[in-house]
Amino acid sequence: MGNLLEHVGIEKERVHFSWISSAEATKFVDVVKKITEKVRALGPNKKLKKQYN
Amino acid sequence: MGCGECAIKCPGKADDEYNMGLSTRKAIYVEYPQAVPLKFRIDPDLCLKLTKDKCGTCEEVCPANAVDYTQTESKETLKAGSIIFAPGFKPFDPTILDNYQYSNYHNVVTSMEFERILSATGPTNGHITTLPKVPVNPKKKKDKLLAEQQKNPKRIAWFQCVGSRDINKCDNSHCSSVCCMYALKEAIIAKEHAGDDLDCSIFYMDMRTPGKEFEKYYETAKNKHKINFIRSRVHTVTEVPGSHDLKIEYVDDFGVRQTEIYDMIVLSVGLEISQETKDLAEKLGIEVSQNGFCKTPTFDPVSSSRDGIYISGVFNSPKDIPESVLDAGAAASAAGDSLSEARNTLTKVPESVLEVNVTGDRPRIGVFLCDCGSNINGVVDCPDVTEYAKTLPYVEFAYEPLYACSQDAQDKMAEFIKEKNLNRIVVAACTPKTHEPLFQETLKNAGLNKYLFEMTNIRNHNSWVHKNNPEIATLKAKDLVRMAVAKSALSEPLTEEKISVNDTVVVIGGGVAGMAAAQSLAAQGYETHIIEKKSGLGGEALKLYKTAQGEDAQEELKKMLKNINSNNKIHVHLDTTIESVGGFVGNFKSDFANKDENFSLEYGISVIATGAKAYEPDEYSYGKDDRIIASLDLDKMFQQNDSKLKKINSAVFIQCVGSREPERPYCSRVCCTHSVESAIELKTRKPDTDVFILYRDIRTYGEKELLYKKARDMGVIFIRYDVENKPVVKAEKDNVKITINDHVLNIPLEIEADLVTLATAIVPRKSEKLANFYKVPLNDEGFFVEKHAKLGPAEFATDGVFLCGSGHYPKPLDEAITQGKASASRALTLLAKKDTLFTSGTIANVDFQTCSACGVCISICPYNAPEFAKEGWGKGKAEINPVLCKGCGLCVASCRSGAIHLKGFDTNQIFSQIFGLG
Amino acid sequence: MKIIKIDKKEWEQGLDKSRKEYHLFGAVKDKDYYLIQALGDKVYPDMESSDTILSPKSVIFPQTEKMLTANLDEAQDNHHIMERVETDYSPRAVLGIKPYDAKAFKILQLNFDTEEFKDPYFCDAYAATTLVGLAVNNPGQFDFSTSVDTGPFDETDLDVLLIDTGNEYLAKVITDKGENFISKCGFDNQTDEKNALETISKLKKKAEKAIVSTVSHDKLNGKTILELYNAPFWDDIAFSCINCGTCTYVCPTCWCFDIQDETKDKSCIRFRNWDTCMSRLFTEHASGHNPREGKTQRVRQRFMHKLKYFPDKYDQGLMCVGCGRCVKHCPVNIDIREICEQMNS
Amino acid sequence: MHTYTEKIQNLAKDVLKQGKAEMVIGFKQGTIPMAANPFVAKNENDADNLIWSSTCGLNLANYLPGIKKCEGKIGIIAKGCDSRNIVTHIVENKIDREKLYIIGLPCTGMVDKKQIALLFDDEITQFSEEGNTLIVKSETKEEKINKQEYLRSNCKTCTHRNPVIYDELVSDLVEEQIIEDQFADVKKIEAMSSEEKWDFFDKLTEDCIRCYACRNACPLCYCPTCFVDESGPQWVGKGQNTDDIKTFHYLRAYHCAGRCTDCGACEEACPMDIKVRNFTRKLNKDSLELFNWEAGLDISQRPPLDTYQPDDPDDFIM
Repeated sequence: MGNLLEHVGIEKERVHFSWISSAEATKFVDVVKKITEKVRALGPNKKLKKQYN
Repeated sequence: MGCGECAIKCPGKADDEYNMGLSTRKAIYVEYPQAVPLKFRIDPDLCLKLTKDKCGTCEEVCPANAVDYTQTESKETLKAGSIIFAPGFKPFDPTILDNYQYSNYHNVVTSMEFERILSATGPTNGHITTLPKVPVNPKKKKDKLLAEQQKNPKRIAWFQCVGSRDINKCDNSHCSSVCCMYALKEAIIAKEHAGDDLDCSIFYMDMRTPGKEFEKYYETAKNKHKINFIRSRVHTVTEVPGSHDLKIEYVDDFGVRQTEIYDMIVLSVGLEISQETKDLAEKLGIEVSQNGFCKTPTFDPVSSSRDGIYISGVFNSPKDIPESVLDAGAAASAAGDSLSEARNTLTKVPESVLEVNVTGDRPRIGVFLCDCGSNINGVVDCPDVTEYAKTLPYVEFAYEPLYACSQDAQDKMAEFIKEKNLNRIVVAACTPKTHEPLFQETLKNAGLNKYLFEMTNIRNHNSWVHKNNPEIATLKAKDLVRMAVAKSALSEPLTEEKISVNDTVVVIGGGVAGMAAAQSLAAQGYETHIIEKKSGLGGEALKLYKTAQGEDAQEELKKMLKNINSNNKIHVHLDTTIESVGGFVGNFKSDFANKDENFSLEYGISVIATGAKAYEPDEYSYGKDDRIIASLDLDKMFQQNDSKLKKINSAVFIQCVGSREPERPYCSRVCCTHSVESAIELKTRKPDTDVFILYRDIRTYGEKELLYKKARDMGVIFIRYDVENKPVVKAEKDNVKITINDHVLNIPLEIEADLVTLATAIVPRKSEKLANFYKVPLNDEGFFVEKHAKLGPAEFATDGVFLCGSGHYPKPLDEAITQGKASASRALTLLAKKDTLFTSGTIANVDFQTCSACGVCISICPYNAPEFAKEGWGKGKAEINPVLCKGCGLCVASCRSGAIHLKGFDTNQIFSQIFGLG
Repeated sequence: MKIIKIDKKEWEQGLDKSRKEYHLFGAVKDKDYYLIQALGDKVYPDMESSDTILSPKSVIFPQTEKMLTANLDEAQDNHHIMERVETDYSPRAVLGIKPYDAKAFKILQLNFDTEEFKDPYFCDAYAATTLVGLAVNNPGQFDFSTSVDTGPFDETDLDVLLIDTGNEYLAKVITDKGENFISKCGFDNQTDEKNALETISKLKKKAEKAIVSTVSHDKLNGKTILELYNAPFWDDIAFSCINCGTCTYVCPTCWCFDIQDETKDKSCIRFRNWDTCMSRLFTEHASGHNPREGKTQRVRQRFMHKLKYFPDKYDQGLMCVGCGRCVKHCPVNIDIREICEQMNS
Repeated sequence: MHTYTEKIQNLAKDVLKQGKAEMVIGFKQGTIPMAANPFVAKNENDADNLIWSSTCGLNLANYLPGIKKCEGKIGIIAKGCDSRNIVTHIVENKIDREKLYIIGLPCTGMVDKKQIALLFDDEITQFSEEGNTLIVKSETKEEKINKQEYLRSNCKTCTHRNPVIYDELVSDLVEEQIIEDQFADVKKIEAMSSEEKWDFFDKLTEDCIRCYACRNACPLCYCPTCFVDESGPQWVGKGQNTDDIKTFHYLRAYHCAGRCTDCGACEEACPMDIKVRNFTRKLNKDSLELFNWEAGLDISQRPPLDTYQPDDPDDFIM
C-alpha cells in the first residue's frame, strides 16, 4: 500500500504503518508525535486533494 | 464512580505498594490503575479521620456521597462444597543478603522494582535512571543530593537465583522457575527503552528457559539484543568511592577472579511462600513441602492432602503465568466435579422486554452527556456541548446527568426513551469497554435493540488529556458527539444468533492428558468419547518408570485406566482415527475409521490431546550399539528390572539430544529431571556406580531442583558441555568411550561407560491433517498454537476446540494432567451455557449481489467463518457463519468487491463519522 | 457565396489576429496522437493531422461540464438554491474540423436544441462557436462518410470550409459566423467563384473516389424494429465486447450524459458527464433491476439506436457520420460497418 | 498466415468433433489490419475462422467468467499470460479446472500496434508476418520490420511465454526469455523524486477518458459492481477531475496486487495509449521481491495478499 503511494509521488513520510497495542500508550504518543513532526516538515499535502469548484 | 476527587484532596501520604514503594499514594487510594472495579479505599492506619477523627475532606468533596467512615472489617460465613486455595507467593526479600548491599545502595533494586521502573505507568514513566530508589520529589537533604547525581545508566547487571537455589544464605532450595525468563524480558525491554548502547549483563547459574517459545526468546536476547550472559554467582558488590557506581566481583568460568563496574544492579528475586500462607495451610490441614509449597500427587496435581481443597498457582509449585492459568482451570474443574449435581439450581431468569421495531423509522436520537462529577464537567463545558448536541441532525433530545452510569440516570434514560419516543441513544461519557454493556441493558429494558446504542469517550480521550485546555476540550467534545451522532443515525437493530450446543464431547488422543480431560468432563455429566489411534489407552506414560515425585507411574496409570473403563459416560474408541470434521462450535460432525467398522459422531466440543513422542536420534551412534540407549529405553529396563542393570559400573547421560538445536530450537522441558531421576535410581540400586550427566544447562525447575541436589549429594557427577563442543561417543569392545571437555579444567576428559543414555528431544506427532480438520494452527516445530500463550493455554482461537498434553508442548505427567483438567474446565464454560450462548450482533455480512465469489474472505479469515453458500439464492457466493464470525473486519477490508459489511460498523457509518469530523 | 483564397504563409498570422476575439481550438499532437485542444499563444493547429482520437464534440459538449452550484451554509440567504455556473461563452473557433465531425453537431442539435427543449449549456456554447472545416483530400481507410450521407467535402453545419489546394486554402464562407471569423483574421482575398468551385469540385470527386470503405443501409428502413431486435446475430456480435465505453466516447454523435452532484463542506456542484450505454450502470434502476442486464442487450442497444431507432424517429439518416473512430479504436474490433451490413442483409 | 493458424483450426475441429469441449474461444481475423476479434467457435465450420497472429494481444481468459450457458467444457486457446490468468480464475473460484479444455499456445510475443502505426503518416492497409518479419503496408509505403523490435513492452520482459496449464499444445514449447533486469522501467520511476513521480503520473493519466477499457480488458476485474460504479459510498468522483482519475487508476492497481500477470491487455485496450502498466508493474515488482511471488503459476496457491504467514515481510511497520 505504502509502496505504491510512494511510487506515484506521495512522499513516503506521509504514510506510516505501526503496530501499537492498546496497552502501549507511550508508544502511540511517540509514534504520533514523530509522524506529526515529519509531516509538518513536509508542509501541507496538495496531492490527491480534490479541488471543488 | 472512580472520579478521584477524594484522592486529589486527601492530605495523608504513604509509600505506594504497587510501585514497590518507589512513589507515594494517598490515604484514600486505588491499589493499582487497572483495578476492576475502579473503587477507592481508605487506608485505616493513615486516614486522619479514622485515626484522629480529624479531616473528613474526602466525605465533603465526594460528589456521589460514597464515603462512609463507619464501615469496618466484618466476618462472614460462607458454606461451600469445595475450596480453591490460591494464595500466591511473596517475592523474596533480599535484605538479608548482605553481599548484594540491597539495603545500602539506591541503585541495587529488585526485579519487582525494576518492573515498575520499566512501566509507563510506573514512578519514572518508564524512564530508566540510576538511583531509582531516590524519591521522585526528594525532601531530605541526603535524597536531594542523590537526586542530583541521577543519570541514565550505561550498564545494568541482573543477578539470578537471588533467594532461589540457595540454602547457604537463605533456606530456599527450590528453583523459582520464572526468574530467568523475566530477567531476559527486563533486559530486552530496558534496551528498548534506553537504546541499544545500554549494556545488559545477566549473571546466572543455569539459564532455565524450558517453556514454550522460551528458548527462542533466549536466543533472541543473545543474538539480536546482544545481552551478555555470564555464568557465575557474584560474591561481592561495593560502591566505587566518590561515585555511586557499583563494583562487582566474581569468579568466571575458568576460575579467574573478575571485577566489573555497573551503574545499576537488578536482583532477580525468587518466589517463596509467605509465613502467613504457611500458617493458613497448617490451619487448613494441608501438607506442604520443606519450602512451604503444597504437596500434590502427580496424578491428581491440584488436590491437596485434604479432600475438597484444591490448589492453584505458585503455592502448588513455582510457576509462570500459563501454568498458573492451567492450574486455575484444573482446580475449577476438580472443584466442579463434586458439585456438578448442584449446578444451575440457584439461577434466576431475568424478565425480558419486547423489542420495539424501529426499522424504517426516522432516527430520533437521544444524547446523554455525562459530567462524570467534575471529571468531565471540570474541563469540558458540558451544558454548552449539550445545547450543541440538540442542534445536530436527528437529535430529538439531549440530557446532561451528573453520572450517566448511576442508577437514577439509567432510570431516567429508560423514561426518556419512552417519553420522547427515542430510537437511537448516544452516550458521551467514558469508555465503552466498561460501561457499554450497562447502557445496552438499559436500552433492552426500555424495549430498544441494544445495538441502537453508540458511545463516545469524552473523558479518557478528552477531559483527562486536555486538562489544561478546557476550550479545546469543549470543541473536541463537540466533534466527538457530532461524530457519534452521525454514526448513530445510521445504526440498525442487529440480531444475535442463538448457538445450539450438542453436549457430547470428543477427546482426540488417549494419553494421560486426554484421559484426564475425559474424566473431568464425564464427572460433570457429559458424554465423552476418547478417540485413540493405538490399541490401548495411556500413550507415552506407559513407557515411564517413576514420576518425579517417586510414585510408581504404572500403578497410578492402572488406577486411572480402571476409572476410565468403569465410567459409563466415557466411551473409548481404540484403533480409531478421525477422518473428517465438519461444522463448528456446538455442532461438529466427524467420521471415524475403526479397524472393525467406521462410524460418525455429532458432538459440540472437541479436545485435542494428541501428545508427542520421543525423537529418534542419529547422533551419538544411537541404534548402532545396544549400550547406547534413549531415556525411555532405560525406563523400560527399570520397569522390567533388566538383569543388565546389575552389570553397569559406569553410566553416562547425555542431555539435549535433538533439543535446543537449530532444527529443533526448543527445550524439551522434561529431560533434565528425567535423567536426574534415572541417575538417582541407578545410584540407589547400586551406589558404587559412577554416574555422569553431561549437560548444557540443568533445568530442574521448581521443586525438581531438590532432585538435582539429591543427585549431587549421592555423587552423580555433572559435566557441562557447549553446543559447539559436544561430547564424542565411541563404542569400543569393552565399553563406550566418551570424550568431553571439562568445563572447569578446560581439558579433555575421557569417560569409559557401560551404558550411555541419551536424553532425546520430544517431538510433536504429525498433526497437519488434524490441524486442518479443525482449522487450528501449528507452530514452526509442529506443536499446536494455543489461543493465547499466557492466558489461553488450554484452548484454541477456534471456538469449541480445546487443547491439552504434549501436543501443546513437552511436559511431565502432572502438567499434562493439569492441562487435561484445565481444557475440560474451559470446555465446560461453553457446555454450561448451553441455552444462553449467543453470537455477537456485530459480525460480517455478505451482500450476495455484489459478491464476486473470489474466495479472498475464505482464505483470509482466521476463524473460518466465510464459506461458499451451498444453497439458496446466494448459492456459490460467500456467506458468513454468524457463529464463527468474531467481527474482526479482516474480510471486510480485503473484499475487493465491497460485498462484505460489518454490521454496526458499516462503511457508511464509518464514513459519516469521518465526514462528521471534517 | 464568398470564396476567399488564403496563402498558407499568411494562415498563422491571420489566426493570431483572430485571437483578439476568438479562443482557438484545433488538433495538436502531444505524445503520439492528436487531440483537439484549446490553442495557447503561438500554438497553431496541425492542419495535416489525421483524425483526433476524440471528436471535436467536447468543444461544445465537454466530457465533464459544471451546470449548477449551491451553497449549503444555512447562515447565508441563498443556501440550498441551485444557481447556474458562470461559464465563459465568448467566441471560439474550431479550426480544421473534418466535415463529418461538423455534421455530427447537426445530429447533436436534435437532442440539445429543439423547439421543445433547449439545453442552455449546449446552445450557448454552440452559439459561441465558429466551425472552420477542412475538406478531406485524402480520406483514410476508415472513412465511410460517403455511405452515410456525409462526405469529405460536406458543408453541413460548417461556418467555413477550407479546401487545401497545395500552397493555399480556398475558404468557402458559408455563414455569417464564418464571415465574421474570416474577416477578423484579415483574410480578404476574394477569388473568382467559378474557377474556385471547379477546383473544389475536382478535388471533391477525387476524394470521394478515394473512399474505399462503404456500408449499405438501404434496407434498414423497410425492416421492423422487432425483426432487427430479435435478429439471431446479437449474441455473436456481443461476445467479444468488453463493455468499455470507448466507442461511445470517441463517437462524435453520442450524446448521452449523466448528472452527478458532489458536495464538500458547504459547497455543492452539479455537473454532467458523458455517459455510455455500454455501462451496466447506464440503465440500472434504484431497485437493482436492470432492463439491459447483459452485454448483448447493451451492444444491441448501441447499434439499434444508431442505425434504427434514430433514423426512424428523426428521419435524418443514420446517427453516424462515418468517421470510423469506433472501428479504429475498439479494442476487440467490433465494426459498425459489418454490423450494419448484417442488419441490412 | 501464421504457422499456428492451421494447427489451431485443426486442433479446434478435433476438440469440437470429439466433444472434448463444447466451444473453443479464440480469435478470428479482424475487419481492419492488425486487428483480431475474440471469437467463440461452436462447431467445426466456425473453427475455420480461427486464426493466430502477433496481434492477438488481448487476454482470452477475460471471457471465461462471462460464459454462463455451457453444459460441457469450454475450450480456450491460451498463450502464456492467458494461461496464468486461467490459473488465477481457478484459484479465485471463477471457473473449475474440470470445466476447461485448454489448448496451450507457446507464445513468441505480441506486437505493439501503436509503435508500428507510428512508422506511417497514413493508415496501415495491410499487415502480415513471416516468422520474425512483419510486413506492413500503407497507401504510400511498405515496411519490413523485425518483430522482436516491435514487441509490446510486457512481451519484451516476459518470462512465461509457455502456457503453465494446458490439456494440449499447439506446438512444442518455446524457449523462455532470460531477462536480465525485469523491472528496469519501475526502477527508473523509483529513482525519481516525489515531485517527479507525481508529475510523471500526472502526465501519464492526463488524457484518460475513463472509458474503463483497461479495467474491462483485464481478466482480474470481474466484480459484479466495480468500486468506481458504487454510489454508497461513492469511493471516486465520476467527473474528469485529475484526482478522481488517478484514484481510479491507483485503486484498480491495488485490486490487482499480487494477481496481475502483466499480460498487457489493459494497455492494449486503452484507446488513449496510456501506459497503465506503470501502476501494476510496481506492485508486481513488490510481490516478487517481498513474497517471491508471480501470479498465476500454481492453482493450489492463493495470492500473497489473500493469506497471512507469520514470516511475511513487515519492515514497513515501525
